[in-house]
Amino acid sequence: GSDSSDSGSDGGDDTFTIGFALSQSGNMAPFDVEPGNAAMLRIEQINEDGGIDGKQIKTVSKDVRSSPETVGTAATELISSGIDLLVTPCDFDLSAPGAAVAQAASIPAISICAGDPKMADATTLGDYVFSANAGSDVEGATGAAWAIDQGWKNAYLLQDESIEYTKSAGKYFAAAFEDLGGTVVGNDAFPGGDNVNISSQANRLKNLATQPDFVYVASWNPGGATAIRQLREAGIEVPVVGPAALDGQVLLDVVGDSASDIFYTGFACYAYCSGGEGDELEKFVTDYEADYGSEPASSYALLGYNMVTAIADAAGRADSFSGADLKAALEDSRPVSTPIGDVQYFSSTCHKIIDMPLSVIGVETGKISFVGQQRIDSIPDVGDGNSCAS
Amino acid sequence: MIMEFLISAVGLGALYALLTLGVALMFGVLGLMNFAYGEILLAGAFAMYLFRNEPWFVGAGMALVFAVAVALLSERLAFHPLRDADPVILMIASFAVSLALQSIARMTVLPRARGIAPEPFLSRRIEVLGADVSVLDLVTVGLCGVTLVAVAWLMGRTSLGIQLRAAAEDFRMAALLGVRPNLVIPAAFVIVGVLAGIGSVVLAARQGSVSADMGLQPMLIGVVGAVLGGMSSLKGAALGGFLLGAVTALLETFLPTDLIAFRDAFLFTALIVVLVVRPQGLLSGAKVRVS
Amino acid sequence: MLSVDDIHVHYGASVHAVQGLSLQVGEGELVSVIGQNGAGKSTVLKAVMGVVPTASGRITFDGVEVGASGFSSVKQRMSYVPESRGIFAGLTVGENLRLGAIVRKDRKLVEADIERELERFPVLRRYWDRGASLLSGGEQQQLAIARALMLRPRLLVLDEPTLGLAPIVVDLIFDVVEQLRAEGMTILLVEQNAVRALEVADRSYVVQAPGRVLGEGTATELAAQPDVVDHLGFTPEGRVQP
Amino acid sequence: MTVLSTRLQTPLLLIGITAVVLAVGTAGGPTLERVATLSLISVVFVVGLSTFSGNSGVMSFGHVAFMAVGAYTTAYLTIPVPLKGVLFANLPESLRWLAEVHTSASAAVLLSCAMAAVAGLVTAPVVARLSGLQSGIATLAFLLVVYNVLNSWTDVTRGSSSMIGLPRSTTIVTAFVAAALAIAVGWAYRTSRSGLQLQAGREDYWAAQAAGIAVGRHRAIAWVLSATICGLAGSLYASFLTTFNVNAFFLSATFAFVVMIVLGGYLSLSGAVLGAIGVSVLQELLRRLQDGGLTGGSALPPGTANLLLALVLLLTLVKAPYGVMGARELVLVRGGRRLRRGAQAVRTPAGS
Amino acid sequence: MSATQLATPPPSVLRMAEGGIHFDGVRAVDGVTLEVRSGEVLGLIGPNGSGKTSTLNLLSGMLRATSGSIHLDDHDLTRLSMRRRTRFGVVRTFQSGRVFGRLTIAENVEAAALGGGLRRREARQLTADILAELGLEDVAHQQADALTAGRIRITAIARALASRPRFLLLDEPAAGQNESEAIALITAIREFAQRRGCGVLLVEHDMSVVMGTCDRLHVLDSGRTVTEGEPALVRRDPKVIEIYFGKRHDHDAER
Ligand SMILES: Nc1ncnc2c1ncn2[C@@H]1O[C@H](COP(=O)(O)OP(=O)(O)OP(=O)(O)O)[C@@H](O)[C@H]1O
Ligand SMILES: Nc1ncnc2c1ncn2[C@@H]1O[C@H](COP(=O)(O)OP(=O)(O)OP(=O)(O)O)[C@@H](O)[C@H]1O
Ligand SMILES: [Mg+2]
Ligand SMILES: [Mg+2]
Repeated sequence: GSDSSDSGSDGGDDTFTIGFALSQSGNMAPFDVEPGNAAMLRIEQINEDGGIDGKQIKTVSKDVRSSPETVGTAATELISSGIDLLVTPCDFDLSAPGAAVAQAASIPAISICAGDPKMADATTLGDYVFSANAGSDVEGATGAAWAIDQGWKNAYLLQDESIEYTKSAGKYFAAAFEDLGGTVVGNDAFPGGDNVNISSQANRLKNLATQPDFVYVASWNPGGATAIRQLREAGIEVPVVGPAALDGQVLLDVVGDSASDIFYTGFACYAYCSGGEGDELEKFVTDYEADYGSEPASSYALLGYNMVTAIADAAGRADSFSGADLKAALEDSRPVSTPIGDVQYFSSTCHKIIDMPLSVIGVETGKISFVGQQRIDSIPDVGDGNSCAS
Repeated sequence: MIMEFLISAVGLGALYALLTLGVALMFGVLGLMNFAYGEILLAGAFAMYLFRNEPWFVGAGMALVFAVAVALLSERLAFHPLRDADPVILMIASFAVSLALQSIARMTVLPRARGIAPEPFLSRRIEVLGADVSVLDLVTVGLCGVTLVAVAWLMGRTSLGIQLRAAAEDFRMAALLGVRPNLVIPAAFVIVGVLAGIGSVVLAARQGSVSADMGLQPMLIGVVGAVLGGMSSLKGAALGGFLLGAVTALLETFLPTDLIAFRDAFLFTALIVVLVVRPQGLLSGAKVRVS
Repeated sequence: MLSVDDIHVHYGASVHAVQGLSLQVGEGELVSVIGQNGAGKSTVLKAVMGVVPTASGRITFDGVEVGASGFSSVKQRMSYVPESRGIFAGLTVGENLRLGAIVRKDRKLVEADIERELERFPVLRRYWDRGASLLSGGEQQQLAIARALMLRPRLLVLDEPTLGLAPIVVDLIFDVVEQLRAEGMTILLVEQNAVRALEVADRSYVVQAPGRVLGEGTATELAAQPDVVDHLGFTPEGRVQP
Repeated sequence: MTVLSTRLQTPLLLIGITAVVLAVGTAGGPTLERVATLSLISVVFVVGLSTFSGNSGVMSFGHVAFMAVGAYTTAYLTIPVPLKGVLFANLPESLRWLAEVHTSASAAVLLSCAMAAVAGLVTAPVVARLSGLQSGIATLAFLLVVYNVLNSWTDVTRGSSSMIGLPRSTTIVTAFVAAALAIAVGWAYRTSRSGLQLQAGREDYWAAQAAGIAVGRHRAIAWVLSATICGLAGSLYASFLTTFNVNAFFLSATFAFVVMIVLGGYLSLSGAVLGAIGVSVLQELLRRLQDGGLTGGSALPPGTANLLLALVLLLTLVKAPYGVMGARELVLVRGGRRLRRGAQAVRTPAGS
Repeated sequence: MSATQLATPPPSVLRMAEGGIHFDGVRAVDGVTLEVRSGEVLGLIGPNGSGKTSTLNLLSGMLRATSGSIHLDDHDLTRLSMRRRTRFGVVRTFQSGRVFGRLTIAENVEAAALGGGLRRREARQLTADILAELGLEDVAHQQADALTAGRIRITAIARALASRPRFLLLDEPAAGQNESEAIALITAIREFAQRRGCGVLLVEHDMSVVMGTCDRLHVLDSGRTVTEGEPALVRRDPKVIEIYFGKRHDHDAER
């Protein structure tokens, strides 16, 4: 009887139970479904390989329907059913109510792929709250570092104001780019959302005295893809760089066959992206397709897969599956091996991925392909109390 | 440069006018503030995605077909049984329809956003009066004009138009005079479907993506524009939509960068002010006497 | 021609407005229905036109059951002027008038009929292009009657057609009614002006709440029925009782 | 039955129903308690909305904005000061003091209501002037403005980031007390002089004017009062969830509440209360159904719950076009529990 | 009606001087001067579309006059809203009833009493009195929607009375009533006017009502005054017969 009232505090348990409170329906579902699927895939694999020290991983899932109230309710229900660890949605704000419930019950809660750097701060939502993503701060800074490596000196920042993720990606991009000696020659903003019209912004950019070497589009799909498409339609042909949320088949479809010189910092290059596959990555994609009938449509899926590896690793090292022991083990993460190489997860001050190579991916006449890997040594300090910044 | 700003403002205005026209027609004719209008647009845009590998006009044609089909279906299943209900109830019913259609779209064909590649012809830019103008904007303006004239003619000059307006106002009396509501009201939905279809073609060409919740913003624009222009007058509604679009574009042009995020706040505050000054909308339609 | 047989009509669960009423209108006959406020007169007309459903009883027109599936009063060429006039406020006067002939195919004759109605009610010509709701009450009433005549109906159902009309127009309406009857039209008339109604009608029904026939017959026949005279407060032959 | 007790029947019955929710929530374990608390908070909100919409006949899409005002005020007043220093590091100079203020939970609730009332007062002139659809759209525009400002004024509101670290001070009991209070206030207004006049204005604006009724003024009164109640709901919501972000106060919340009030019958207070509780229960049932909690494990495809909700909503509207209660109120007649028939909404065919 | 709250006000005059209004070219009212004095019933008659309702709209403030002025004694009402005029005691009814459909009859009347500024208790008392006077007690707790057209008109009048009018402007109150009901209504109006010293402007086409009630008649045609005077005289005026009564008017008057 693993699913009775014996909660995570009982270390003598022979199963390890993860509760998934993800959006399987509603407008946030697109962000949660694939990473969730990939996580399940990884759990299956671990169980087939004998589990964590012989203990099987059990899962319980609740659809939180993209609603913050439901997240809290589902988390409450999961925790009272005795889970050892809670996985919350990819979106920080949707995660928060669930994380709050977990924090109160001293059960670790890990957001499957939230990119908002605030998720990393153990003092905000609480010290039981983690995110299995590197964060938009890392993405922005990585984009900047890569651009500098291309020899580009002048950047133009086109900021999507709709969500926190895009705002901090833009902010960290600009800070890192200037730290590295580049100049941001201009910036502009648009409200974002799914009804994008940037003709005014494009006009302003075209009439700029110094034309930039590239434009950093701090946005997300599908609005970001639309913005890039409209830039190109307005006749702006300089390279475009952006964060990971631009990743996916949809970018390619939106910008069309003739678009080129579009780059973004993704997590992996697979399926719709060519040139980056290692054997392990290929195996991940085939396994995924075998289980779910289609290839993953963005590299976020891999984050869910990797998260389970990190959780299993920590659980294997933990003294017991009690919340406190699990948390301690998570905070003491060691690099784990993933299809994209070694990834260093959490520490006691930084509750998100500390070190992960990002894949720079480029769009060239309708093809997405791997351009290279980019690592950064440090995140610039922009004065927002980022606990992972140097 | 000013010219370019102007043309893009006019282009957006024309798109909004198109959106508004459909909402206003449905309201003016059926008293139905249709929140499911967004999903009718979605159906059209989805057709554009489905037929993205066919020639562009096939996709556009199918967009009309899909939009009309969804419009008719929603009439049959939801609005038909509610014909005598009051406007608030109809509005809520339309919201339920919207929710249902969206859930179905998400569960079946559109679990996540899909892209539609740009049509080379539409994404070209040409020189007009010394300004560099996108063909899409010109096409939008043209479509909007033609649609407006066609709808005005249909509603004002044809027997169908008279019957429609009569049936909308007093369902039973119209039936007593021989208007066949079961033909005429679906006809209104067909017209609205066609309008939405046209709107969705333009929308898809601009946004390049289709997602289950893409209809929400255009629907809101339609509703707000229609009220701004004066609900009972189609001309007013088109004007309202046009202004909404043009002002949006102008705000984006003239607001300083750090205030662009507040565009909607400015826009909707202005809307409230206009409503307070002219509660009946910019152009009020047929006057109705109180006695 | 029109036969109403023992009908019952309810509004909601609590109002039983017509309770077992029967009436007959023969071909070419002018029949009036009179009775006090709330007697159920309008309800009977609504039932005849299929506007309210009958709970029981039969209504037939030319042998075809009213309200049976597929029946449309227009197809049977029945025209109706409701108590509330049923003017379409959002349409112009002209559009309202044309709507009366919407099922007719004989375009030419329709134009001629429009001309005839405009002769009859000059005010309609004057306001042809105006929103119908802008008309005064009496003008709207004239429009409603003109519109009903546009169908060239076989049966004309009038619910208080003189409501709100100036005496001179009331005369006109009664003249029109008599003329139509002379032309052979069948007419069912509900009227508050009982004296005039009895005067023009071939036969009349006196209805009493809740929707029951108190008496029936020509003015003279009715005058012979004491309870009818009592109910009406005057003898139906035209003199007010002292 | 005396006049007094007939007048008090409806609110007492409604409070009784919310007490049942309290009882079920208290007895049913943490999940049920959570759901019950949220549904009681919905009752507070929907009663607030009904105080305006039910009496004025104008459907408001803007009340969620008052809820937001209440929630943000509570957040500012109750998040521990040290944490606020971190969260609001970039407050503009003139608002620095905001990072320092701190009040007790109960003072925060009162101040939240007050702030919502202020927001109501500021917007009241607009509402007083507009009727019908225009008013509905103006309220929607108001919501869009508030949302946009909250979402974009990052330094002060944290933009689209969540507010975090609120102490949990709403319990199921406080939620119940608030719901009972809201019902009492809502009923008192409905039967007040202003309430009756506003209802007259709802039925016929011009006739009400002709009867000397200042419809606009009464609309404004109802607006401010309902804003206050919705502010209360927002405060409770914030200190129940302990974290929230601006998206909780936008269109999907608006629609959820509008569905509640319309399903119950938006012209009646009983309809508002029953709608709020009914839809909350329905939502939870559907959630459990979809997750397999009711069918013994086999989960239904994701999205089924939303689809079913839409269908139930449509069916209810077709069967009861004025909501479950129509314009009626729940009363007990002579000891027997039944609905009063007198005030049914029968429409006159073919106009009247 | 209970005397406590309703002491008879001093006699006064409601006067429209050269009032006019036009709508897109139609001069609905064109320089009409008329006066209603407290305690009298002034009948306003004329062909359909002659401007009677429009005149009433001008007096009540439903429409703003494009020319001319309206005074209640020394108070200039010309620019006041309908609501303010009601507070001054100039109260109207509508041609189409316009009751508050989903309120009960009692609530209809009470709302108007409250609108007139009464306190709750007073309003309830006044409502009870008015309902009793007009014989509406039996339907007091019915929803107004469900009544017959005739009852709806009476409710509208009851509501107007609840505004404690000094001048009552009635638009075709007897339309749709049968004879006995019309007579009952006239009696009630007359009695009310006399007892309360209230002036009444009565727009009506039913000649038996007009002749039986009015102290004076004012005749309009195409927005202009045709004649004014005692009912008996007006009835014999050949101009009025031509435009309004028609040849058969003698018969009419007899019924
Ligand atoms: N829509 C309705 N809902 C409820 N009851 C109604 C409705 N219409 C009519 N009634 C009731 O039905 C009864 C008959 O009404 P009806 O209108 O047929 O009377 P009538 O004889 O035409 O009266 P009037 O002379 O006033 O026009 C009345 O008691 C009335 O209250
Ligand atoms: N709001 C308006 N817009 C345009 N024309 C109007 C308006 N109101 C009234 N009229 C016109 O003004 C004229 C006078 O109308 P009014 O309603 O005053 O007539 P009335 O004397 O009351 O007639 P009835 O006896 O038929 O009620 C009519 O011809 C009418 O068409
Ligand atoms: Mg009748
Ligand atoms: Mg009139």
